[in-house]
Amino acid sequence: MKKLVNDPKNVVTEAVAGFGAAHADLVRVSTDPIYIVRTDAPVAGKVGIVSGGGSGHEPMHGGLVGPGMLDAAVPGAVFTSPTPDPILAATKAVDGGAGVLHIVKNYTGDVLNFETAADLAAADGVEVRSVLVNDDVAVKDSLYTAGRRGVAGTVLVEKIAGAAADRGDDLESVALVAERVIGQVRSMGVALTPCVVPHAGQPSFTLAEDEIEIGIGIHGEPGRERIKLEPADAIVDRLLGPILDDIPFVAGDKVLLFVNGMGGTPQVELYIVFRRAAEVLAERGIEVTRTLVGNFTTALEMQGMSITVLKLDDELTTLWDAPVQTAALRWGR
Amino acid sequence: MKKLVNDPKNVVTEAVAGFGAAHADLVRVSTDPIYIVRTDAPVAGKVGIVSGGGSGHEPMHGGLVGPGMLDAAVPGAVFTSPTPDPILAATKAVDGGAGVLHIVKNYTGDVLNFETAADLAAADGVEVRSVLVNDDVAVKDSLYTAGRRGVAGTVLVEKIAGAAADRGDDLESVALVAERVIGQVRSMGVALTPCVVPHAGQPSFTLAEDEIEIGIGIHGEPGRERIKLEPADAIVDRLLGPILDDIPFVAGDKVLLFVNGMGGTPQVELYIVFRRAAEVLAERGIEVTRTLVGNFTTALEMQGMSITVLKLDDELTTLWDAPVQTAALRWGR
Amino acid sequence: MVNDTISLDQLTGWLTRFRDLVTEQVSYLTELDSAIGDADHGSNMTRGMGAVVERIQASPAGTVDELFKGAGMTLVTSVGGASGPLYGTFFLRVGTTAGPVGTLDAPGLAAALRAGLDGVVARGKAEAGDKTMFDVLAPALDAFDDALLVSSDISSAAGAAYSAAQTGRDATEALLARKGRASYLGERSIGHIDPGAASTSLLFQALAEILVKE
Amino acid sequence: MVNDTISLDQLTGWLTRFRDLVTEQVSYLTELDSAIGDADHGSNMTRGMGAVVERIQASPAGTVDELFKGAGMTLVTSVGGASGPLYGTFFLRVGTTAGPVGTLDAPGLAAALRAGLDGVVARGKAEAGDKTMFDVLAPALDAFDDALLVSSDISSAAGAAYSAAQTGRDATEALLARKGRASYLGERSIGHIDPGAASTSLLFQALAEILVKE
Ligand SMILES: Nc1ncnc2c1ncn2[C@@H]1O[C@H](COP(=O)(O)OP(=O)(O)O)[C@@H](O)[C@H]1O
Ligand SMILES: Nc1ncnc2c1ncn2[C@@H]1O[C@H](COP(=O)(O)OP(=O)(O)O)[C@@H](O)[C@H]1O
Ligand SMILES: [Mg+2]
Ligand SMILES: [Mg+2]
Ligand SMILES: [Mg+2]
Ligand SMILES: [Mg+2]
Repeated sequence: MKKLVNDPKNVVTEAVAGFGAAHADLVRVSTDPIYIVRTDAPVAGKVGIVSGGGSGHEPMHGGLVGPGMLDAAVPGAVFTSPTPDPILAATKAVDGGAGVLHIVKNYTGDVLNFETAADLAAADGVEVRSVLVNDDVAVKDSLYTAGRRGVAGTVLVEKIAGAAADRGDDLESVALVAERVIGQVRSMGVALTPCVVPHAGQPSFTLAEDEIEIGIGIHGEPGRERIKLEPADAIVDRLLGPILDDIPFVAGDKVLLFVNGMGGTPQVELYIVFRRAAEVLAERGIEVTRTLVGNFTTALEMQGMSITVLKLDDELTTLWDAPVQTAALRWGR
Repeated sequence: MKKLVNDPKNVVTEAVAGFGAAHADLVRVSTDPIYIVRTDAPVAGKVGIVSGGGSGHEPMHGGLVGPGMLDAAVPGAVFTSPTPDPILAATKAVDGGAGVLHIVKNYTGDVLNFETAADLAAADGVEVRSVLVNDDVAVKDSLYTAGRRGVAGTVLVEKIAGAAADRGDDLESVALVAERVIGQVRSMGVALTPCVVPHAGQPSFTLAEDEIEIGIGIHGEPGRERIKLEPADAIVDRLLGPILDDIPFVAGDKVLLFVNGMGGTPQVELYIVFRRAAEVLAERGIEVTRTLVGNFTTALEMQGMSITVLKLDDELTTLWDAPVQTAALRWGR
Repeated sequence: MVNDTISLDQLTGWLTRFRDLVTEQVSYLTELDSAIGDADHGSNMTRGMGAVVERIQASPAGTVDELFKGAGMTLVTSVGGASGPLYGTFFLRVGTTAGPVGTLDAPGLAAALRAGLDGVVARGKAEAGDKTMFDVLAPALDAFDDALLVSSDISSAAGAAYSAAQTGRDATEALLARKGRASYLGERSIGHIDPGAASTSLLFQALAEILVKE
Repeated sequence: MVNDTISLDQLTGWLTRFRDLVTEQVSYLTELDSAIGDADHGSNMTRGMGAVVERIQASPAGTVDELFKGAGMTLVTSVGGASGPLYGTFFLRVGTTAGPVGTLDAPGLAAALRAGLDGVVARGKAEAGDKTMFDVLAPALDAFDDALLVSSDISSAAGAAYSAAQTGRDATEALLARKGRASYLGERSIGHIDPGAASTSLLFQALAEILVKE
C-alpha cells in the first residue's frame, strides 16, 4: 500500500485540518468532536442541513458544505459511520431555530448513529427530520433486507435540499423535497480496481487483470457480479439498463445525468462514459437537461465510476440551478 | 491495463465528444480538426487565449475553457502535443480582432507545433503572442537544455491571463501579466504509481511497492530521484524545499498554495499534503492568502501530487479572484 | 463449588477478557468482514473495547450499572458503524437492568443480558436467521436460561451459553444475510460466517473463561 | 554499375521502406523513448509515416518536390510532439530544395538533404552532441558528401551514410541529453540510445536498401 499519509490513525484528523485550512473562507472545522461547518452557522431562521458518514468518499460530504448546500458534514473514520456525539454537536451548531435535516445514506451504521444523534438532539430541544438516501439499484430492495445503499445520488439530494433550505422552505418542506429527489434518483457503479483502507493496508477485495465488478458499492464491498473487462460502451449499457428500468425512466422524461468517478479514474474515461450514456438516453427519448461529471462520491483510490440519473421537473431544475458555494460544487455566486 | 475505453485509438475523440455533450452551456467542440472553444467565441474586441498540449492531463486544458479563462483548448493525442492545424484553427476561431495569446508548456513538441501554428496564423493576419510556462523546479534550468518543464503552474497562468483578457487588457498587456505569473510560480511533483498510456498498454515506468519518484513529470517521465516511501510530511518537505529556495520565496511574501492531484490520489491525501505545506509556509513566515486543491493537471491515473506556490501581489490577487466559469474552475458567476 | 453470583470484579474481568479476545482476533474479524462487508469489524471492536477498558482502568466503576452503562456509552461514542450502536445499546441495557448493585445473582445476570438482547433487537430489528450477532446472542441466552433451570451455577450456564454461541456462529455460514451490509450481497453472502456473530461468540467465550478461571 | 541519379520512383520507395522499418521497429523505438522520454516515439513515427505512404498511394506525386513537400506536410499535421515538426521540416526543405523535377543527380540529392538538416537545426536548435536526431543526420550527410567526392555513385554514398548513421546512433548512448524531453533527465539520460537518432538511422537504412535493391 502506497499512500500520502503519516500515521494511518491520523488520516481523518489531518485531512480535515488541511481541508479547514484550504477552505477557511467557506468552513470552520471542529476537532473534538470532528465536524465541518459553514463559517456563518447557524443561519438564523434557515433550516440546517447535516450529512455525514465514513470518510474516504471525498469531496462528499465536507466538500459540499457551504451556502446553498450543507450546513455541516460529519466525517467518521474511513468507511465507518461517525458516532452520535459529533453528529449531535454538528446538529446543534447549525440549528438556526428552524430545525435540522439529517441526510443519511442507507447503511445500518449510518442509520443507527444518526438516529441516536437525532434522539439526543430532540431531547435538547432541536427539531430534527431525517431522510434516507437509497439510490443504488445494484442491490435489490426488499422489506426483508437493509434495503438499497445510498451512493452518488446523495450529492444531488444534498444540492437540491440545500437550495430549498436556502430559499426559506420550512423543515417539513425541505424534507419533502429531499424525499422527492430520493424517489426519482437511481445509480449503479462499476469497479476496475479495489481500494485500500489506510488502517487495513490491504485491498478489501482483489480483481484479476481482466476482471471488473459490476454493481460495486462505495466501500469496496462486493457488487452484483464479476465479469471480464469489456469496452466502455458495453459497461455503460450494463449499468444504465437496471437504472432506467427501475423507476422506470421513459421517453419524454427530462433528466440530470451524473457520471461520478470513484477516485482513481482519469477524467478522459469519465467523459467517454458520459458520451455513451447520453447516447443511450437520447435513443430512448429521454432528454438530458442537466449534467454533472467528476469525482464526487469516491471510494478512496478505486478505479471505476457510477452513473446516476435523476428525473427532473421544473421545481427540481430550479433548485439544482440555484446558487451554491462549496469547495466541490460552485456556481451562481 | 484496465481502462474504461473502447478502441484506444478513439480515446481523445470520444472523450472530447463527451466533454462537449456534458458542457454544452460552456463549450462547442470542433471534431475535425479537434479543438474545444467557448460557445460565444470569438468575443469581439477581447484578446483570445488558446492553450493545449497532449491529452491525459484533464481537466487541463478543456476543463478550463470558458468566460474568464481560456477561449479555446487544443488536445493532442495522449501525451503528444497537437499538430499545428488544430492550433491554427482554434486560434482563428477565437480571434475577436484583438489578437490571440498562446499559453504553451515548455516541451519541445509543444513549442515547435505552437510556433508553426503562430507563424501560419500571422500569415493569415492574426496577431499572436506566445508565452512559455516552465514552473517545474525538479529540472535544472540551463541555457544548454530544453529548460524547465511546464506543469501545474500552467493552470494559474491560464486563470490570471484569462482574467486580464476579460477585463479588456490588450494583447501585449495580457502577455506581460502571463509572463509575470510565470516568473513567480514554481512547482514540483511526486509519483507513487506510474500511469498507463492507452495505446501503449503498459506502464511507462515501474516503481516497487515501497518506492516513489521525486520530481516526476506529468507524462510519467522519470523524475529527479527514486527513493523509499516516506510519511506524507517528509515528502512535502522534500518538494517544498526546492520550490521555496528557487525564486526564492521569503518571509513576508503572500502566496497562492496549490496542491494538485495527479489523477489517482484520494482527496484525503491531498488535504494531508496541504496541511503540512501550509504549516511549512507558516513556519517560514510566508502567508498563504489564496488556495487551490484538487485534480487539475493530471497524468491519467497516476497516484501522486504536485505542490505549486505562486507569489501574489495585489493585481495578481484581484485577477485570481475575478469571476471564472469553466467546467473545472468556477466562481463569481 | 457452585458460583451462584458474579461480582463487579468478575464482570470487569469479563469486559477486559473480551477486549483481549477481539484484539487477538482482530485480523480474523476483519477478514470475515472483508468477505461480506467493509473490512472494519476487527478494528471497530478493538478500538471500542480498547476505549472501554481504558476508561474502566482510569476510573473503576463502583456498581454494576455504572460499569455497563459506561461501557455502552464508550462503545456508542467511539466505534460508529453498525456494531457501535448495537453493542453499545446491549451494554447500556444490561447496565440499566442490573441496577446500582455490587453483585448479580444468576437470575439477575440472566435478566440483564436478556434486556441487552431486547435492546439490540429494538435498534437493529434483526430476527432469527438474518445472519447477524442476534443469531449468536439469542441462542446463547436461551442456553444460559435453560442451564439455570437445572442449576444456579453461573459458570456452567456460561459454558452452555458459549457452546450455543459457537454453534450459532457456525450456523451463520449457511445463512443468507438479511440485515446490515452483508444483505447487499444477497446469495453471495452465503458461505461466510457473519463477523458480528463471531465477535459475539467471543463475548461468551470471555464470560465462560473468566468464570472458570476463578 | 554506377547509379548517379535517383528517380521519383526510387525516392517514393525510400519513404515506403522507411515506413516499413519504423513499423517493424515500433516497439524498439517506443522502448527507447520509455527510458528517457514519454514512450511515444514508435507510435508517433508509425502514425506519421503510415499517413505519408497512404497519401502517396492515394495520389502519387508528379515531381520530387511534390513528393517531399507532401510528406513533410503530412508529418507536420499528423504526428505532433517534437518529431512531427522536425521530420516534417526536414522533408519540406528537402522538397523545396529539390524543386519540381523528376529525377535528382547525386549533388542535387546531397543539397536537398543538407537543406533538410538545416531546417531541423533552424527549428530545433540542436548542436552536435546534444543527443538528438541531429547526431545521426549530420554525420550521415557528411559521409554522403565525402563519398561523392570519390565517386558519383549514390548507392555507395548511401551505404556510407547509413554506416555513419549507425555509428552516430550508437554514439548517442554515451551522451548527456541537452535537447528535447530527455534533457530533463540530466545525468540519467546517459546510457540510453536516443529514440530520434534510432529512427533517423532507419531513414538511412531505408535509402541504402532501396538503392542496393535496384
Ligand atoms: N440490523 C442489525 N441487527 C443486528 N446486528 C447487525 C445489524 N446490522 C449489522 N449487524 C451486525 O454488525 C456486524 C457488522 O459490524 P461492523 O462491521 O463493525 O459495522 P459496519 O457494518 O457498519 O461496517 C454484522 O456482522 C452484524 O452481525
Ligand atoms: N530540439 C531538438 N532538435 C532535434 N531533435 C530533437 C529535438 N528535440 C527532440 N528531438 C528528437 O525528437 C525525439 C523525440 O521524438 P518524439 O518522442 O516523437 O517526440 P516527443 O519528445 O514530443 O514525445 C528525440 O529522441 C530527439 O531525437
Ligand atoms: Mg463499516
Ligand atoms: Mg510525446
Ligand atoms: Mg464492517
Ligand atoms: Mg516521445
